[in-house]
Amino acid sequence: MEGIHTLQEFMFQTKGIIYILAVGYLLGFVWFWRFLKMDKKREQ
Amino acid sequence: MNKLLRKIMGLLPAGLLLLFALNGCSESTAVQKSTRADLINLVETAHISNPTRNAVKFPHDIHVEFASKNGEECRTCHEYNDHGDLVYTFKRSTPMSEDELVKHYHDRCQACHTEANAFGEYKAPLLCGSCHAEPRRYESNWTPIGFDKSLHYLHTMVTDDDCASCHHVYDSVAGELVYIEGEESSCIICHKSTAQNGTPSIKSASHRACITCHSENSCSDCHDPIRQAKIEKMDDTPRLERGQPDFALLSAGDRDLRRSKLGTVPFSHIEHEEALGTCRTCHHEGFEPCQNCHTPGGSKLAQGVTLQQAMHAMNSPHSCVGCHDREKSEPGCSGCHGLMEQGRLSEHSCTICHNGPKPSELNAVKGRFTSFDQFRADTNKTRLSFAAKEIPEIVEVSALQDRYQPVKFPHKRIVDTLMAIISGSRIATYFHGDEDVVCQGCHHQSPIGESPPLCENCHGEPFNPNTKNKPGLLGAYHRQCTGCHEKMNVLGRGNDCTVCHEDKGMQADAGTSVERPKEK
Amino acid sequence: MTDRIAALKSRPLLTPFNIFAAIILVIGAFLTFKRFTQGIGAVSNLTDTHPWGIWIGFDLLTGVALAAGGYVTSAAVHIFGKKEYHSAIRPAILTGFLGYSLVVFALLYDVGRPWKLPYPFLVSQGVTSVMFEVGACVMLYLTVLFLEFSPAALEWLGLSKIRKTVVRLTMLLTILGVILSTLHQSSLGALFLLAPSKLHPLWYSPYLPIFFFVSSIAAGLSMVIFESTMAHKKFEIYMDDRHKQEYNPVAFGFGRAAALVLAAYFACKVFGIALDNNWRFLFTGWGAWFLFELSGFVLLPCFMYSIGVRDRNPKVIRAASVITVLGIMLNRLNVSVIAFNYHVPADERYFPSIMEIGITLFIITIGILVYRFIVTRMPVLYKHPDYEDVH
Amino acid sequence: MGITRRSFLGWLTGAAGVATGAKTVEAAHGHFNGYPDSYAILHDTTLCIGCRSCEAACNTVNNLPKPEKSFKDLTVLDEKRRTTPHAFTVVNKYTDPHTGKITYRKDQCNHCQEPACASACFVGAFKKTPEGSVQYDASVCVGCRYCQIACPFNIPTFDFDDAFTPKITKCTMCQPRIEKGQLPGCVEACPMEALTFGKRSDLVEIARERIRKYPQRYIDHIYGMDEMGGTNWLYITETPFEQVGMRTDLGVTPAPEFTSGALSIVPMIIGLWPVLLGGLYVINKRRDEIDEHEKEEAVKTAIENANNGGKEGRHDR
Repeated sequence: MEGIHTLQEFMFQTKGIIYILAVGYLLGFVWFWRFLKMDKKREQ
Repeated sequence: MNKLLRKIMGLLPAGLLLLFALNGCSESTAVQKSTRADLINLVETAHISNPTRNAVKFPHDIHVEFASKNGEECRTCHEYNDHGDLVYTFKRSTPMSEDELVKHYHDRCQACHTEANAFGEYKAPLLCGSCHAEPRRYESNWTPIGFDKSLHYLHTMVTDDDCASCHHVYDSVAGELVYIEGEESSCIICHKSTAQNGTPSIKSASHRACITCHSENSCSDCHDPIRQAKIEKMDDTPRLERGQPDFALLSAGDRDLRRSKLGTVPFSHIEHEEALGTCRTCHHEGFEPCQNCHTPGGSKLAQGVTLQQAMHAMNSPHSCVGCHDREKSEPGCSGCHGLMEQGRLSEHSCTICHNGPKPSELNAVKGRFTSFDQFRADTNKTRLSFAAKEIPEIVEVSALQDRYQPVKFPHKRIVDTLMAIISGSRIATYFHGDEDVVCQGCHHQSPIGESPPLCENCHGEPFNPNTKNKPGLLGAYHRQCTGCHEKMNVLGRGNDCTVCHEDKGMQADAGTSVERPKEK
Repeated sequence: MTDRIAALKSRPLLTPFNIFAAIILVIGAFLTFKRFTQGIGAVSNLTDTHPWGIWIGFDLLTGVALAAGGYVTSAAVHIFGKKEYHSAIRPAILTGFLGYSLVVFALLYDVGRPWKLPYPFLVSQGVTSVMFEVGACVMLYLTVLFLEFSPAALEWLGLSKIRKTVVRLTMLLTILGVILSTLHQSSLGALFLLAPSKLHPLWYSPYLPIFFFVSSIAAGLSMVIFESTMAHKKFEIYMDDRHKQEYNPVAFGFGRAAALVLAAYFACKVFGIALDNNWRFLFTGWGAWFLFELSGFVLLPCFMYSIGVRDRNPKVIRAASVITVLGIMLNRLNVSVIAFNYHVPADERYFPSIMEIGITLFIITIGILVYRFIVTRMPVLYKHPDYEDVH
Repeated sequence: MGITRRSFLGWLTGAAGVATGAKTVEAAHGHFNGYPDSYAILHDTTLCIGCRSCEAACNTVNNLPKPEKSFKDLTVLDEKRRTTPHAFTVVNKYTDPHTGKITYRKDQCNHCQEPACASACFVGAFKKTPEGSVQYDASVCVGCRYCQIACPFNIPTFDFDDAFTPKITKCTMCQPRIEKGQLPGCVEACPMEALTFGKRSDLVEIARERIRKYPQRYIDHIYGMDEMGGTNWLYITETPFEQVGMRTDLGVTPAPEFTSGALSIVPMIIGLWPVLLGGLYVINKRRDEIDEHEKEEAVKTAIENANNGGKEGRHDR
C-alpha cells in the first residue's frame, strides 16, 4: 500500500488487477464448463 | 482424466492452505529494539543519492572488537594521510563516484567476511538481506556530544589552560594552523557538517582533535547518552575570558540609524553567560555581529531571517524572546504563564528591553553607560506597592456554594510564595519585579490595582455565545486553581474535591446543583 | 400405497433418535420458559458489545441460506425447463418451507419483543434499514413457500378443488419466489455493510450482498443433494420408483450446477479481495483462517463436485454437498460472529452459552420431527395415486 | 454496484417532489450537512480531572438506579468501562505508558449527524432531532438490536435481563432539559467546564481558538468534525486519539451511505427479474414444444415405416 496516496491510484491498482483476474476467470470458466460436459450418452 | 492430473488438482487446495497457514503464523512479531550508539549509516556517510536497498547500519564496535581480538588495528579499514592522521572514511582517501563506492564497499566487506567465516567461529553476514536488513535488531541512539562550559572547564583544567592545544586558526598564507590569542571560538564556526573547500567537516575535525588525546575507538564512549550523563557536571565554572564585554548596547549597527525610533537594548552579557550553558546558544555561527548576516531586510546569508526575527522569533533556539519565552515553562513561572496564551508577544513590553538611548544619540552618550545596573529598576529587591497588611490573608470563595463548603483561599501565602519565586529569578525580577503584575496571575484581563475585580464580576453563566471562550464561574475557579497547581506541580492535579473544600455532607451521591426534576 | 401405510404403522417408537429428540424437546421447553420469563441474558452470553450470537449467525443466516433449495429447484425445473428433476421439487420446497418457518420461530427467541415483529410493516416503517427489506421479503417468501407446498398437503387432505387452483399458480409462485429470494438472500449480507469498522476487512466487502446470494445458490443445490441422500437413507420405502430413478441424475445435474456456482463464487471472493486491495491481510492469522474457509469449503467442494460429475460417481458428489453445507455455515458464522468485532481483545470475545446451543438444537429437532411427520404422510416423496397429472 | 447514493436519492427526491410538491431543502447533488443550528457539546479532555460529577449528575437527572460504588469512589476508573443500561455515560482513565501522563475521557452517545442507529432501525425508533440529539422511542422498538451492531462507538445498551419490556438505552443529550432552556446534566455538573454546550458551529470556533492559543496542549484536530460524517459531540485532546480509546479508522463516510448502494439495487431486481425469468420460461416452453413436436414426428415416421415395411418402403412425406 505504500505507493498509494490518492483514490485515483487506489482505483487504478485495484481495478487493474480485477480486469486481469476477470480475463483469467473467463478463460478458466469456459474450460471448466467443458470439463463438466455431461454428454447425453454417458447419462445412465 | 488421468490419475496424475487428479492428484495434482487434489493437492492444490491442501498445499495452498498449508503454505498460507504457515505464512500466517510467521507474522513478524514486533522486534524488541535494543539501542547502541555505534551504528554508522553507510548510505549517509557515502552520500548515496538514491539507495535501492535499505541502508546498511555498520556496527563499528563489533568490528573494533574483532580487530583487537585478531591482532588487526585501525589500518585494516582506515588509511592514514601524509600527516600521519587517520582518515575516517573506509579504506580510501581520494573521493570516489557513487558506483565505485558501492563496489568498493561490497568487495572489501564480502572479502573480509568470507575470510572471517573461514576461521569457523564467526557468522559474518554475506547475504544481501542480512546486511541491508530492516527492521533491525539494533536501533541507533547516537547523540551528538555538546561541548558546554562544564566540559570545557574540565578540559582547561586537564590542559592547564593551554588553549592552543585545541583552538587554532588556519593561516592561508603559511598554509598551516596557528593559534591566535583572543580568537578562540567554537569548532562548528569553521567546520561545517560537510567538508568545504579544504576545511574538514566537523565530524573528521572533532574526531581528529578528540581521539588524538582520548584514543577511544568506539563511538559509544562519547556518543552514548547514558555515558554522556555520567560525565561530571561542573557548575561554578570560571568565566571564559575571550575579550568579551560585560555589558553592551545592542542596536541595528551603523545602518541609517537616524530614523529608528526604538531605543537600543542594554544587554548584560555577563549575566547571560552565567545563565546559558554555551556561547553557541547566541553565537551559533561565529562571533561576528548578528546584523552582518541578519540584516534588517533579511539576506541569503541567514536564509532570509531578518534581524527582527533573529531577535524575536518565538520558536528559535537562538532568539532572545524565544529563550525568555521558554523560561516561562519553568515550574515556578508556569503557574501563571502556563495558563496564558502561548507563543504570543505581549505588545506593551517592547520598552522593557528597548529602554536604552536611541541609536542616533549613541555617539552623543558614548562612554556614559558602562553597566547594566544603570538600567535595572532602582530597587534590587522586588516589593509590592501595597503594604503587607493590605493583602488579604484568607479569601473566602463562596459565590457558588452548593455541595461543598466555601473555599478558604490562602491568598497571602500564595502571593508571598510567588513574590519569593520572582525575586529569586533574575529574569522575573527584571521583567516584572517592581510592579504588582504578580496579581495579574489570577486577576487577569483587568488593570492592576489595590482592589482588583472579583471573579464573579466577569465570570457568570457559562456558554454565552457572545463571549465564546470565557468559562462560567464554576469553570473559571476550577480551571484557574487546578491549572496553576498542576503546572507548578503543587498538590498535582487532584480529583479529590475535599482537598480544597470540605463536603457539605449532603446526601452522599447528590448529583449537583441540578434540581430534581418534578415528575417521578 | 398400502405398504407405505403399513410401514408407517409398524415403526417402532423407542428408537435412539426418538429418545434423543425427546430429551432435547424437554430441555428446549425448559429453556424456552426461562428465556421468556428471565430475558435473553438469562439463556445466552449476548452482551451490549456482542448483541448478535449464534441465533442470528446459525439459525437465521445459515437457516435461510440452506433453505434456498426451494427457489433453486423450482427455478431449475419450471423456469429452466429441467423436467428430469421434477421429483426433487417437493422435497426441496418442503425443506425450504420448514427452514423458513424455523427461522421465524428462532427469531422469536432472539428478538427482545417478539410480539412486535409486525410493527415494522404496520406501525412505523423504517425503510432506510436493510433489516426492513429482509423482514418484508422473508415474510412474503414464507407465504409463497406455504402456497407452493400446499398441493402436497391438500392432496393428503383430499381437497382437490383448492389444489387445482393452487397448482395453476405454480409458475407465478416460482417467479415470485426467485425474486424474493434474490432480494433477501443478498440483503442478509447487506445487513453487515453498515458496520465496516467491526467486520474484518477480509470478510467485509461492498460485494457482501452478492457473496451471500451466490453462496445461497450453491447452498440450495447442495442442500437438495444432501436432503435427498438423507431421505434416501431414512425414508426410502416412501419413495416411488420415479423418485428412485431420478435419485442419481438429480445428484449429477445439481452437482454440476453447484461446481459451476462454487467456481464463480470463488472468483467473486478473489475479486472482492482485489477490489479493496486486502492482499496484505492474507498473510496474517485472520488471513490463514480466511484461506481455510475459502480453500477448504469452496475450492475443495467445487473440485470434488467436478470429479464426481466427470467420473459419474455420486458418492463424491454427496460428500461434496455435505462440505458445501458446512462451508455455508462457516461463512455465515464467520461474517456474523467470528470475524465480527475482530479488534475486541480475545478475552472479551463472544462464545455461545450451552443454553443458546440447547435452544438451537431444540429448534433443529422440531424441524426434523415435522419433516419426518410430513414426509411419511404427505405425497412428497411419492406421487399421490389420484393426482397423476404432471403440471 | 454502480448505483450510488446520489442517484438513488435523486430519484427519491424527484418522486417525492412530484408526489408531494412539498418544499424539500434538497441540497445540490444529494450532499447534506445536517440541521443548521443544532446544539452540540465540546469535550476538552485536557481539562477533565476524572471527578465523575458528570456521571453522578446524569444518574440523578435520568432517575437511574444508584450504582453500588458511589460516584466519589474513583478506584472504579482503574478498569475500562462502557455504557450500561444504568449508566448513559462513563469516564475512563487512560495512562500514557511512556510518560505516565493520565488523561480522562467521558464516553457517551456522540449524537451523529447521520446516525448509524437511525439508519439501521427498521421501525425508525431513532430520530435525529433539529436540536441535535438523537432520540429513541421505545414504544415501537422490536428489540432486534441491529442498532448496537451499527453503532461504531458501541454505545446503545439493551436490557438483556428483562423479558417483558426490554428497551435500548443511551444518552439523550437531556433533550427535555434543553427544551426547557436548561443545560444537560453532565455539562452543568462539570466543575472544570471540560464540557462546553452550545451551537455546533460556535463550539467548532471555540475549539479552534483553544487549539490556536495553546498549540502545545492540543492535537490540531477536532474529533467529531467529520468522523462518521460528523457528530454533535466534539473532542479535543492532548494525547493521540487512539490512546484515549477513540478509533481514528472510522472514516468520514456517513453510515447510511454504506447501505444505500445495496438498497438502491432492490427496485432494479424487482423490475428486471420478472422479465428475465418470464423470458427464460417462455424460451424453455418453446423448446419443449419443439422437442414434443419432433418426438411426434419421429414416432409417426417410425409407425409409417413399420406399416410400409410390408410394401417396399414408400417414402413418407
